Amino acid sequence: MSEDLDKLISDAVEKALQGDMDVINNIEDRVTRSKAKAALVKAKRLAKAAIAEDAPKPEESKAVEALPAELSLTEKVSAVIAKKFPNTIESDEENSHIQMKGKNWFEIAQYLRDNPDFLFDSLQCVTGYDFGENEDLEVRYNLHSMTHNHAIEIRIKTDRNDPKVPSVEKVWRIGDWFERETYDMYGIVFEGHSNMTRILCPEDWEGWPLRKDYEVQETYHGIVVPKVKDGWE
Amino acid sequence: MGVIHGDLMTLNIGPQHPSTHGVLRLKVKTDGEIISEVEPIIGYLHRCFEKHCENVTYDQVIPYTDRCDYIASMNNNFGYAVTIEALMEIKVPERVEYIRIIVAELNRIASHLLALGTYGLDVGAFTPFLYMFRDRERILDLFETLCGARLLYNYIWVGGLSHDLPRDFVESVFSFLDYFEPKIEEYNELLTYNKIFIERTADIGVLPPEVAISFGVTGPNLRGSGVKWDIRKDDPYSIYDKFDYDIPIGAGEMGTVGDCWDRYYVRMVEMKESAKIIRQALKGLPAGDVHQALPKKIRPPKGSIYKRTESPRGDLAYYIVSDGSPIPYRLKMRSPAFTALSVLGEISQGWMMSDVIAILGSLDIVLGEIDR
Amino acid sequence: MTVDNLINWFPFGTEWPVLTFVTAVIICALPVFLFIAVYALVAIYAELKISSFMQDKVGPMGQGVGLHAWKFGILQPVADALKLILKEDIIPDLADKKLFVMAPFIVFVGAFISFAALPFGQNIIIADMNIGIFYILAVGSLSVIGIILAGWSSNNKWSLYGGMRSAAQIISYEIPAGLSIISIVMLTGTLSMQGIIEFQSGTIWGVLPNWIIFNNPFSFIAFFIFFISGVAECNRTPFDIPEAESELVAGAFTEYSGMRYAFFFLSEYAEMFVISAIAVTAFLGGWNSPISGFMNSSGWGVFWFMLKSLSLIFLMIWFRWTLPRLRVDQLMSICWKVFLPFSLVNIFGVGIWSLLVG
Amino acid sequence: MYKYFNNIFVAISSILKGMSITWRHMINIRKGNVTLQYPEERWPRPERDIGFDLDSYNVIRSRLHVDIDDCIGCLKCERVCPVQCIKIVTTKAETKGEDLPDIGHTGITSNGTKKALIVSRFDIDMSECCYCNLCVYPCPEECIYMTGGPNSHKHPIDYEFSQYDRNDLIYKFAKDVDDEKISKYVSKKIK
Repeated sequence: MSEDLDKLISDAVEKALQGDMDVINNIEDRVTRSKAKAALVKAKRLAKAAIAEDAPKPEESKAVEALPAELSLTEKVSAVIAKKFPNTIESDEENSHIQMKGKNWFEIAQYLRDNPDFLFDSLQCVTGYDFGENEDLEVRYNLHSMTHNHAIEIRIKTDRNDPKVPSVEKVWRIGDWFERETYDMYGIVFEGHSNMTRILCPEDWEGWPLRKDYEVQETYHGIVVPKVKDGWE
Repeated sequence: MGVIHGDLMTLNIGPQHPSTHGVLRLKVKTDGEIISEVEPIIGYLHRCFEKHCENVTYDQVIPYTDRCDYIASMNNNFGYAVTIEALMEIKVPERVEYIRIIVAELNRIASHLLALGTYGLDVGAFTPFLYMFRDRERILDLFETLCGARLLYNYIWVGGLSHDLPRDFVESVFSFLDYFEPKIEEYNELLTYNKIFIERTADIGVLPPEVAISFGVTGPNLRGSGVKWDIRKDDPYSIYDKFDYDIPIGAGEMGTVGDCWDRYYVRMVEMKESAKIIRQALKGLPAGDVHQALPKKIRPPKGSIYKRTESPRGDLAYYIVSDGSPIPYRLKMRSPAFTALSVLGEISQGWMMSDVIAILGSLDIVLGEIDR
Repeated sequence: MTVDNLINWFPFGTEWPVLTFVTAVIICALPVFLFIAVYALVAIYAELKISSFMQDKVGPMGQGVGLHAWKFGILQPVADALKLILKEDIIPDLADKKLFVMAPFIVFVGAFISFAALPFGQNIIIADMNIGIFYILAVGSLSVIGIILAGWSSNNKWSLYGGMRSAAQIISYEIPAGLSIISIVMLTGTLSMQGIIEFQSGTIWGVLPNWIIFNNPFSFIAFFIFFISGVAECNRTPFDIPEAESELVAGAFTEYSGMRYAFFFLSEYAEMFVISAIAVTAFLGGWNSPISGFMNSSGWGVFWFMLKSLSLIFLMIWFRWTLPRLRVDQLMSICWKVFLPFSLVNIFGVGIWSLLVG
Repeated sequence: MYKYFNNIFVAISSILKGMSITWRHMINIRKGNVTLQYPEERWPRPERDIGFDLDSYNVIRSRLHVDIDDCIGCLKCERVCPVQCIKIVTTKAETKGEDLPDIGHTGITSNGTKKALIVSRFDIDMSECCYCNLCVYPCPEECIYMTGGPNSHKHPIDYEFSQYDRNDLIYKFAKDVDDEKISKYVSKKIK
């Protein structure tokens, strides 16, 4: 009985790895189906690990090892990125974060996630930032690695009038909602995002609330937005 | 045998629905009982917490943080206070640290009790819900003697506490723990190991660890998937490294690792661990003045900080940018429930109507924190 | 107090047959209606109180004329009923109005006419048909039509879900319930309710009452299956998926309010009573006293019958306030994969038993 | 097949276990009851020493109250309120520390401070108050507090207040005097 099940699961997983998810989805028994799905995830992970092992990455590892040991993580990451993706680091004066240009951010993000020395597999937080009226906007990413337990901060500046930053939704899945929230609050458009809509405010809300020059709209669908209070100035 | 697919029906679960835990709307596409797509729509409770914070001083932010995760206000206050203290490099007295940990862990128990109780309600068991609320009420009574408020405490301040423990507080916490710890066994018998409950939750809504990490899911939800990750242990703040306690993780005892039952059970065990921490902290509680390190005026130096703490729902982090004035220039709250909810669409595909409710309940979201 | 007796008793019976019949039926039906109403009030009060006690609270404690004129909230169900009657009766604009109005009554009728064949005592039965138990099972399924109609006509997705779930559930659970009744019929050799009860008088070895539940091991399982299926037919927790309030808001009854909602409520409680009464009749000796010869007159028969039925209702309430709810497919699989095979085996077993022993 | 019967057995036994728990609770209701019959009974207020002393401070969250005779109009509570639900208007009086009976102004607070300002408006909008207690701490004269707190012998706790009109939730604490009378004593308007 259980051998049959195992065979069924392994068959289904094989099919699914080739892109045919119907086999798994058509398994009648719920328990078996969930087991098959779990097995699929495991198989994918193994496959990914195998690819990672196969792919020769000596120069990257060396790149990190070659750096002096007393450098902080931020400096190491910054040095490695500067080497791998030239002209992306804007300045490396500050020690607390990496100031980057918007271009290649998607590739860099992927690199940071997959590089075995860094393995930033978790995007902790995406913060929009406004330098003030008539100045630039900025997006700040807090990356964290569950394996190595280290974290860095990456900042990307963008123009206030045409704010655009590449989306990392496909690198870290939570990027989806974080970027939508940043868009909602600051109007920063993340290029390549699959569903760039407001998330917290209503879709037809006007203005970008967390910008410093934001002014509350007068009415929203006939509702007066600013607070009105009798006998209270 | 071929499978017949009819047209999909769009169904709105919420914003007004008994089991959405607030005003959440789930746009669900169903094929009969089977769910093929879930899209959470949030923002019904949005009140622009972050914009508010940019207009009030640092100490006035604390009542606002109370209202984000209103089930675990102490932890929110705690996180905020720890963040500002790290930015200002304040060293708080040891008594303050101990008291903070006692109240934060008590609040964690209260929050988990609510999460587990309403989860029972989601799967149809009414009585465990009331038992858990009965015990939660005792914690709230403790908090009432502590600071007068039952839900929104404003107790942990930057650099200290609003006031010291009342007399006999330590004894009453001990007696509460003596009362409470046997109750966990009763919950287990009544609900956790009930066959119907297991059938409803085991193997449902499996959240694989990779997906969880990629979605930024943290806290009991991530631990339920078998990842041993807890800020209290892995990036200790305050004095959590002084205590001896375990981090429970999901083991797939009743089904697959990362299913609803695991998430539920991790919370159940966590309550025991919190009780352990509280006992140790109560025993080691030093004397001292809790107001000693309170700054006269909170004016953090220029700079920014990102600091994580472990709230009952996961990584609660504040990103604070200070421009040297007494008003925060930018305050961003990374709420754990926000990321936990975003994974719902991913893990609830292909399950049934009732399962989606069960999965949503097992994620333990608080809409006040998601929408901020 | 059967209808037949009444018809014979009327002096003008032969001259005005239709009038006589209608009068006799009304005379019989009115007490039943009153009984259901009073019983529902009692049952609602009992449910409120029992559930509260199980949950460490005291339940309703004051209600009635003036705020606290009555102790222990005895008038709470009356107040509830009054509130439901006085409430506005909302009919949604886009509902199928005729069906929407009709549905509660169909559900209620299904529960109500079952009472015609319930043997409350040795002589207290409205119609002692020779197919009594068959009749009750037949009309008991009427209510499912009403629930489907309610779900459909409300024009609400939740209601539709509730209606469809309820249809699937009730129809499925009819089968194990019917099959376990068949094993009783095989033992007793009669379909008449009174006949079944009379079969159970006396004792086994002078100790145990000669109830069918004690008759053989198979009938014990049959009782279990029948009772659980009955709970499922009443849509009570753990089988309350048609109205599962945490999923479907209120299932088929989402759009109902006021009086019409009260009718659904009433018929749920009436149905609980019917199921318990059948279980008592078929397995627990009906109006027979548990101790042979003790308080066994016809007057006490009513007492025993009510006592047994109400304890089964208590059991249902107890279930409800302890257990979580099943999912719809688990519900079905329990029915088809557990109850059905067991009840089939049961029939076989009872057959062999009565060959060997009886 | 074993699994099938085991499942049935586990189901029945776990259900019976659960039912025994609810049964125990039902028959022990007299001992286990936690209900409070609210309008008749009330939960005992947390017992703490009543007073302004720091380590026995009585913290209560209920309706805010101001002893206007003690208020010196320092605006600290107005400034610290996170939701701006306190509104104070003061005027500077020439007569420092003197009682002015015709406008109900007392010159010296119960702590002995001489008042330099006449508080002509002190409104608290309780519909906006977030009960954070922040306004209570900075008050130098201890005249604003939540009822039932340190001054509960004067003002018993009141957490069940309600009004039919939202504007009635604006509690006005200043003495109801018209501006003309005040202007007699005013040197110059501050706010």
